[in-house]
Amino acid sequence: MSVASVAKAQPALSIEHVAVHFGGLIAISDMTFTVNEGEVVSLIGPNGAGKTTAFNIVTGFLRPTKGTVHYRGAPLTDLKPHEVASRGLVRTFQRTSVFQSVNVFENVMIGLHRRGRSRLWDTLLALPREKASERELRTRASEILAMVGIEHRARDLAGSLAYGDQRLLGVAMALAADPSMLLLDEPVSGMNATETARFMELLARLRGLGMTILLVEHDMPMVMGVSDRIVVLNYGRIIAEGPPAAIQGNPEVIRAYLGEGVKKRARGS
Amino acid sequence: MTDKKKFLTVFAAAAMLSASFATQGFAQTIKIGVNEPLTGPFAASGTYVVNGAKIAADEINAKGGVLGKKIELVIEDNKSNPTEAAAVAEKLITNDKVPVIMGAWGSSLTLAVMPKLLEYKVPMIVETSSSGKITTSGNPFIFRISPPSSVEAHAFKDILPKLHIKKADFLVINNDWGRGAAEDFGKVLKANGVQVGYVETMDQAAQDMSAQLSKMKSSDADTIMVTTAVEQLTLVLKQAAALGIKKQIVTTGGSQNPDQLIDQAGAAANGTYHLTTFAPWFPDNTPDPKATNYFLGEWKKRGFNFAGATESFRGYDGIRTIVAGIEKAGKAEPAAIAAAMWDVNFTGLNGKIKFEKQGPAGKESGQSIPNVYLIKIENGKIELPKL
Amino acid sequence: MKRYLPWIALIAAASIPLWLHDPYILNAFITTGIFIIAAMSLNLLLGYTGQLNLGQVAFFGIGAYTSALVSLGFDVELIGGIRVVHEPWPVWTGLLIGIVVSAFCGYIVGKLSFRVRGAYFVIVTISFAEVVRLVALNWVELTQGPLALTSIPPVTLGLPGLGYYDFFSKQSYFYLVLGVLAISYIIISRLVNSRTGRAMVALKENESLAVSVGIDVTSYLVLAAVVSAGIAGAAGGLYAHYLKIIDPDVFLFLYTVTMVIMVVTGGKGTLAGPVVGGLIFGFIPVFSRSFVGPELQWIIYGVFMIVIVFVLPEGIVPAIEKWFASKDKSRMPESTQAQVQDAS
Amino acid sequence: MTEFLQHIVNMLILGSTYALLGIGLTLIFGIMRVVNFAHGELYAFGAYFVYFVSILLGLNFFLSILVAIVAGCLLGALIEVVLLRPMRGADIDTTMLIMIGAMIVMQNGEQYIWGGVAKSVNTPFPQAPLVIGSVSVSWLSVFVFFASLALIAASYLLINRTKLGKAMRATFQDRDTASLMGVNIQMIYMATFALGSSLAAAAGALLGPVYVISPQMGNIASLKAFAIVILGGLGSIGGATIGGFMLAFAEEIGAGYISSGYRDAMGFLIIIAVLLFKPTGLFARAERIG
Repeated sequence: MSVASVAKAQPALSIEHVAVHFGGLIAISDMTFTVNEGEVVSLIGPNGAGKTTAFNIVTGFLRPTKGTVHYRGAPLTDLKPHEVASRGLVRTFQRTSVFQSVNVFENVMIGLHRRGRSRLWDTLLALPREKASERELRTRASEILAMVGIEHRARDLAGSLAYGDQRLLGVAMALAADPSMLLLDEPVSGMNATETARFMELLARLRGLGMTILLVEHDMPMVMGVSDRIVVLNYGRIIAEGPPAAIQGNPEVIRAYLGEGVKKRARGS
Repeated sequence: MTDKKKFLTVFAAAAMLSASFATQGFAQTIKIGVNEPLTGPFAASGTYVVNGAKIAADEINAKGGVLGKKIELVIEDNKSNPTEAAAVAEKLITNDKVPVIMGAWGSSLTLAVMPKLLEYKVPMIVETSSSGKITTSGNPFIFRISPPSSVEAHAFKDILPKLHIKKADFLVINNDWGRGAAEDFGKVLKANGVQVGYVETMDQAAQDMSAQLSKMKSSDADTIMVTTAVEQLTLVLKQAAALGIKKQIVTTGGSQNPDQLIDQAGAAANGTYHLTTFAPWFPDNTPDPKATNYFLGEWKKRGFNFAGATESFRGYDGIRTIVAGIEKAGKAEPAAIAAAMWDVNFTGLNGKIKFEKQGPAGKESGQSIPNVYLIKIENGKIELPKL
Repeated sequence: MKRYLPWIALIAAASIPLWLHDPYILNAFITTGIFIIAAMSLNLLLGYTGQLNLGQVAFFGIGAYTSALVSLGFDVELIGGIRVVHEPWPVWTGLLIGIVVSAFCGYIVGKLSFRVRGAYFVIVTISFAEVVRLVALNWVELTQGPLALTSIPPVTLGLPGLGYYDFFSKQSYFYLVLGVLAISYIIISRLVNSRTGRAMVALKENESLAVSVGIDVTSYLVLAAVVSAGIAGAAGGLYAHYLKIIDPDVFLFLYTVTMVIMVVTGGKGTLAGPVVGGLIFGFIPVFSRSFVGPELQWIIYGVFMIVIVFVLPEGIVPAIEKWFASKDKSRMPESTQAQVQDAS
Repeated sequence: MTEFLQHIVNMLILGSTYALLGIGLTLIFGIMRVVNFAHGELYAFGAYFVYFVSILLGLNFFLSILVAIVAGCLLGALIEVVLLRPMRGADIDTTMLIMIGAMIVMQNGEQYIWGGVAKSVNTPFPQAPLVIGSVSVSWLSVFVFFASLALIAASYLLINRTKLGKAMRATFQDRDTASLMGVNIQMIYMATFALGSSLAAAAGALLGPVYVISPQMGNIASLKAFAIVILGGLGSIGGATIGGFMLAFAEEIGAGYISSGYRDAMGFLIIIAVLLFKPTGLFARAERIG
């Protein structure tokens, strides 16, 4: 598996010397790493290590104090979140991952926003292009729901879904936004073993489609199972980087992170 | 299904409502519409006017009414709001079938009612509004008994030399009334060789006028002309005294209510001059002492605050004017009353009520020219100054 | 069935002048209709994007003043001695220009004020309306200030040489208002049932999530503000030409409150909400007037408002929908989605 | 120069009362996330209460003010328990609507009880003003100024030096955490609303005698309080105090040197200017993402 990605070895996302300060607090001190095209990279570290901050930096929700972020050679640092999304980098969220009071199908329709072709005038005058575009989006939405395996819940309110299904819906929405790279923030937290297994299958299918994936996750067996490479953060800096096997044996990682006991997040929290 | 049901309910309710109104139409009495602000910022004044109107109605009914019928006031609240004033006029005319209306206190309220008068050809006696536009816009159903500021200013011309003004600043409420007064009095002052300094405004709801007054304190004018209603006037006098302003203060507009001023502004009111159209303190000096005494007696008997008399007399005179018109017309029909208004000629509490034509030829409005008095507050008492 | 309801309602409404001959009630329908249009414009922002604009009356008033001034003409000296003279134009151009000017103000205000959210946004919009009111009050040369703009001509349709039709009678004005109301309803319903509407709902629900899938939140907020302001401006224009007088009191906070009450009690984020809420609160004064004294009318109004918010916090229309849904035993999603699905 | 000094003195007096008005609103706003449209009505309530107690019942003027403050506190607690507590967790515009309803009911209730005619309260202060050089000010205003400052200082101490204040601050920072740490949130909310209301009533009790008391006096007070809160920032007593003086300064200078017609626009213009030049800096609350 890793051989294949090394053969490509084309850097997609590169983060260089990024630092983030909140007032006097240093969330990330100096972070440099890359994610190659088609690669699955996991970002791990104890709580408060700066993983979500890193996500926010990449996706434009936060501006770094120092450093740069490039995707496919173009700088992202000054872009707004929605502009980052239109470059093909789409993220999911840790906690509020879906539009609770909207149904599942509409959630995906919202996710498909970028693919709509209709202009304001088409909408207001109900021109044919509006109808065509809507039809197209609906077809696409059904396909995506089928792909993540929650098509049977299409008409239910997103808020009424089980936690695991909500995470899947979150990924479905992200997929709908037509990404070339996915950033998944703790996608399997709250899932049971079966769901997690299903999710890992989904990830495998996505990488089969050539999707680049950056993952933040606490579920160690899963991280070890799906990642090509792992980046370990602690106190805002990278303490280790490498393939799963190397990380598992890295003494500094064990001390900083695994040492305190491999914490699986309480399910459903 | 839901929407249909909702609509049906509403329509049914509306139909019931209109039916209930339709049954009220039997004319055992002659109805007179009263369209006044009873809530909102002008509530106090509107209520005074209505109370004055009630005294007139009771007096007339006690004497047997008019044309052999009693009169009935249909009083509606226009909420100090032009939209409501227009809606109320509509209701009075079409539901209550009143042949004549009195209203609507403020100028914007009256102006909002005016298109309705044209639409239904129903006359209205305007008892308070002062905007010049009311009688000059070509609405032949308007008959005004209150003086616009130009009339007041014109009367002020004769008093002016005795006040020895060299330069005057204006402090006026920021509405049609205040702005109109500043303009009309300004013209008269300039025409008589008096300089006009600052013209400052105050928001209708403003309570603190120190900033405007501080500016005037350091100006070289010797007189401040103030136009606003009594509440704000109280504040102006108190704040002027607090700032140590020792200039001559002359107020205009007829809503000063000197008794309330004395009561609430205390010593700050001493030495101030007020142009007013009704002088209840000196009933014997009013044009019709008997009527004045009767009115004041009733006002007191009903337990109203004496201070309100300077507002309420307009409601009293308004209803008396309407009844005089109905009597002249010989029937309680809008067109006849409108035509007969031109023949009304009697002495009201503040002078002769007789309408002169104003506005574009062929569709003139009526304007009655009342008396204007200058009074002075001295040591907490109201005096007719010897000038 | 559901998709025909608005048409049934429209036909029912159109029949009103045929059987209702009481001009006072018809007048109440017209003014209520005008405020329903304004409430619908507010609902687009509040119900679909979640932004509470308590300065909505500013757009209403701007539309009213613009339309009145275009059809009355004006002569103004600007700073630097530039004199602008405008001869009266036909009223329908006034209405259109009023809409455009309002929409443009919506754009400016949207650009500026969507930098803040929540309670700050609310207070900023109130401030805007107050400033506009004070300008209308003090720029006497243009607006006549407190002296009010009077003799505003009635709405007339037509072109030179082709004949005119004027909306002077109450019946014709009723149809004019109903027509504008229907057009506004269609515009709003198409908008909220489209990709644009989904973007608005998304940002109301969860702004961060919305931007993460590539929705440019600010541009949709501004779009909503523009459309909303334009519709409010249309309502204002209708108001000015119906009442034939406007003064700076059209900017009173009370009018915005009226709109908010109509929207929230009817059901924000539903197309029918402002209509239902508008009819109720437009007619409460008409009913209560015949029973109780002036202050009590207001107190009833206020208490009724609190009670509705307590009992039906989501509003009347969603409550009715839920009730029918539970009665039918069939699952019926919440109003917002129900409408979105209508398009399918 | 004389005029300017007078404007400055006016500004200080006006500003102190604005600050008092703003503090109550900002606390309620900051801690409870409730936009209290009835704030101005509590202000009017305080004024009417002083009128009632001192004129109709003949109580001592200073005592009347104290009684009015206590009454405002009780009324605030009552409003909180009856109107706001059942709607806990509702979004901001729902509670705001309730407060608008309360405003309509209270304002018209005042008119129903007291009538539309303005009331005034006589005070034991001499009518002749205090004159220092070219500057002149009434004794009553001097009293109002110092009483306002004392109340502002008292609220500051209450928030910063007492257990209750500490719990309020904790709730302001993070309600959930405060609740976990054993703070009784219901109690804090009631206390906050009662405190805010009593400050509004205090402002009304102090200013009622300075001005006149009418049912509409609350409208403008609410509007000014909003402007002050925006200028001063959320939940900050210091901010509201500064905001109050800023607004008074802008109004005085605006009316004195620009145009009195735009006097009341000054505060709103400042808000818009603040927005233009510092859209997030002065008062934005960082949204937590994820």
